[in-house]
Amino acid sequence: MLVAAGVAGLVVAMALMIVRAIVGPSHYDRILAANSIGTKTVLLIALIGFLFGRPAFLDVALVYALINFVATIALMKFFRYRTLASPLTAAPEKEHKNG
Amino acid sequence: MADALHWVGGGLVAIGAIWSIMGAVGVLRFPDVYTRIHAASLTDTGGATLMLLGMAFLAEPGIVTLKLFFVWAFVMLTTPTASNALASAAYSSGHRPRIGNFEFMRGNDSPEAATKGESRP
Amino acid sequence: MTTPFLDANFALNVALLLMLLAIALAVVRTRSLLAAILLMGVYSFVVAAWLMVMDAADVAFTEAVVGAGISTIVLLGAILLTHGEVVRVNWRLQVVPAILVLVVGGVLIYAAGGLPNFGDPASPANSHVGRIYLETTYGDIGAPNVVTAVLASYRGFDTLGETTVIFAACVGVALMLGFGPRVDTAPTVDVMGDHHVVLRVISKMLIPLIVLFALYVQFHGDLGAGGGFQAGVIMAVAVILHAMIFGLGETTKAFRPGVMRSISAFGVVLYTGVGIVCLVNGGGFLDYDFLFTPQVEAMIPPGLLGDPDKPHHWGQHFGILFIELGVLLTVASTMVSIFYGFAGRTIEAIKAERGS
Amino acid sequence: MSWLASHFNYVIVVALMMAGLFIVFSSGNLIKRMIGLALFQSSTGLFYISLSKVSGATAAITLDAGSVDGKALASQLDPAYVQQFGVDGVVYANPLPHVLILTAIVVGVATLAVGLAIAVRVREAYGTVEADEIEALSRVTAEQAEPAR
Repeated sequence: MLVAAGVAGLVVAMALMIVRAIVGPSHYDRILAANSIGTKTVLLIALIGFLFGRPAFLDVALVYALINFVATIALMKFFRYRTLASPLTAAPEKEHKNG
Repeated sequence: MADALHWVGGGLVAIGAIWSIMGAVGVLRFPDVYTRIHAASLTDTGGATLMLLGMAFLAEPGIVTLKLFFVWAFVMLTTPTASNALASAAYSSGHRPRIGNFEFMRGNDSPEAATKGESRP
Repeated sequence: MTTPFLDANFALNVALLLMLLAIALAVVRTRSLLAAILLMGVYSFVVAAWLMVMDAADVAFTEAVVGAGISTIVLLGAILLTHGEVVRVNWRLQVVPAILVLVVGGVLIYAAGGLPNFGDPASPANSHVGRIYLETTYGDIGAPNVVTAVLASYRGFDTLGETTVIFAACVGVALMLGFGPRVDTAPTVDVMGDHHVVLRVISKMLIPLIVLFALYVQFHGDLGAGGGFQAGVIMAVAVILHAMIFGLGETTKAFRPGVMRSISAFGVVLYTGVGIVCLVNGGGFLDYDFLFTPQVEAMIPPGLLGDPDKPHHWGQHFGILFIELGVLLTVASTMVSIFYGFAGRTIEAIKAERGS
Repeated sequence: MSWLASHFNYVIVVALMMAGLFIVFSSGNLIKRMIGLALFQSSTGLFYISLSKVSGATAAITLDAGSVDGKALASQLDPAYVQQFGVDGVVYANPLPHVLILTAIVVGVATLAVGLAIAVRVREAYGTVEADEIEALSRVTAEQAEPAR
């Protein structure tokens, strides 16, 4: 019973996040909402596995937890460097000075 | 004993859900991006910990509990990283946080005053 | 015609579908391409959750991996190369499409009235062919996961076709975007010093785990939810994450584009090779019962997989494993070479080269 | 009201399909059209999975009825339902649409990538991704080629 209440609460939280994703004035709000919905989906999928009696389906939640932040990194590089190809390593000290 | 664990697990899951709702309300009501990032990522990791702990109580010990631990570990690793990346991207591309903009507190809630601090990307 | 169970499952289904509708309308209304891409990312998250509610664990797996990993990055790569301007729209252009869409929608909804009730176990789709596969799969193939068994064994020839389509997509994107001058991958100079220690450390920890998880998904494909397609995309996401963190230059040194394209071809060759071995052994193309000749089959210890006294279909087990490996190779290398195409292309150099 | 309960999924699927179709019709931008196509394609996936749903069923991964999960699942349904629609003690969803949609999603992304690659090359050739501008430019180049003959 409580698990069903938990799932209902999580769905409400996701709905509120979707409102932020749709309304969000700047793009960063949308990325934030997308990332937060991703984490909530991980929990929702794990809970659905428990609610409907197949807790063995945690692999889907596991893969989501792993891959969720890749899109956020791509968006970060899109906004900051306007390219997906540049390495995020520290520029060597010399080049840093006159960079 | 078994249904005691069941109730504890269910309770933790429910508290985790309430935690997430608080975070979602926070994301809706906070004025600018950085406070929203703060609200979202804190309640994400907090809610995730509570819920996954609750589910660990619900599940019979074994492979499922191990998978729950892995899900918890990866959520703990990735969500703060994503928020860190997002905040640094927002800041470095000129999105300034709204500090000390109290006009909206003094009652003249004009939209111009509200967005003074927030530069359009 | 039983009406659907109005239980928690149905309530979740309705809630998630309404969310999908809200996101879709937002995608229609939004004028900036980037907002549309982000909303499509959220859309695929909710679809994956919905698929779990619909008891489709494998499909939820695929949607999760593809939605979170590949489609956002591919769309972002396209926006980067086309300098995603905001879409200019005047409403007069929208009236005719709106009317047309409403008419077609009305007709479809009227036609949908004749469909069986949602969740009806006695509907024609669920009561004839579906049940036969559910009843006979464990006997014929011995794989608990009916979806993978059907995908790889009963419908193996079709999946070979789909793997070839994915290989064709790899060749297509590689030809269009893969060649020509590559973007220079000099490290970006940060005004405020190095911000990315957190990202580098976490990614260094997670990339091997993602690859390990991809192999886990591949090899337990016929026992639990998983399979070649999902494993291939997860493997590609690990490589893409490496490329985004350590730069395309480093990754192309490790996974050279030429090798990636040949691995994409090799996946299809491996798949067809398994079929030909079955053909040579006297069975039909892709009929895994003939994969092992009786002498080889005798050499396999009975207790290899599970309890020894159960009748084992070694040909089916290993046949499914090999072709899933072929699918993994093709899908992973295709997604990686698609990423190379989009991330490595640069318009300035091409303009300079063409002098236009 | 019961018609809506039993056909709710199909109405939503048609609505999503029409949203995708509307984007493809109304927007001039090639990339926006690709997104519309992706929306359209995913709605067909939703349609197939809605057809495959069996009330009270579990995923199509064989589970022996004796196990803990099996007993828990069977306890929620009345035995006559399980006996009539279940396969040796467990009610499963129909696996066939799952197989189709599983590969359709991956192939869909691959074809989306090819479509976007074409849009990028169009952008490089014409300098724009807006359909009407491309048409104007191609008409201009056609006229230039015409008098040359």
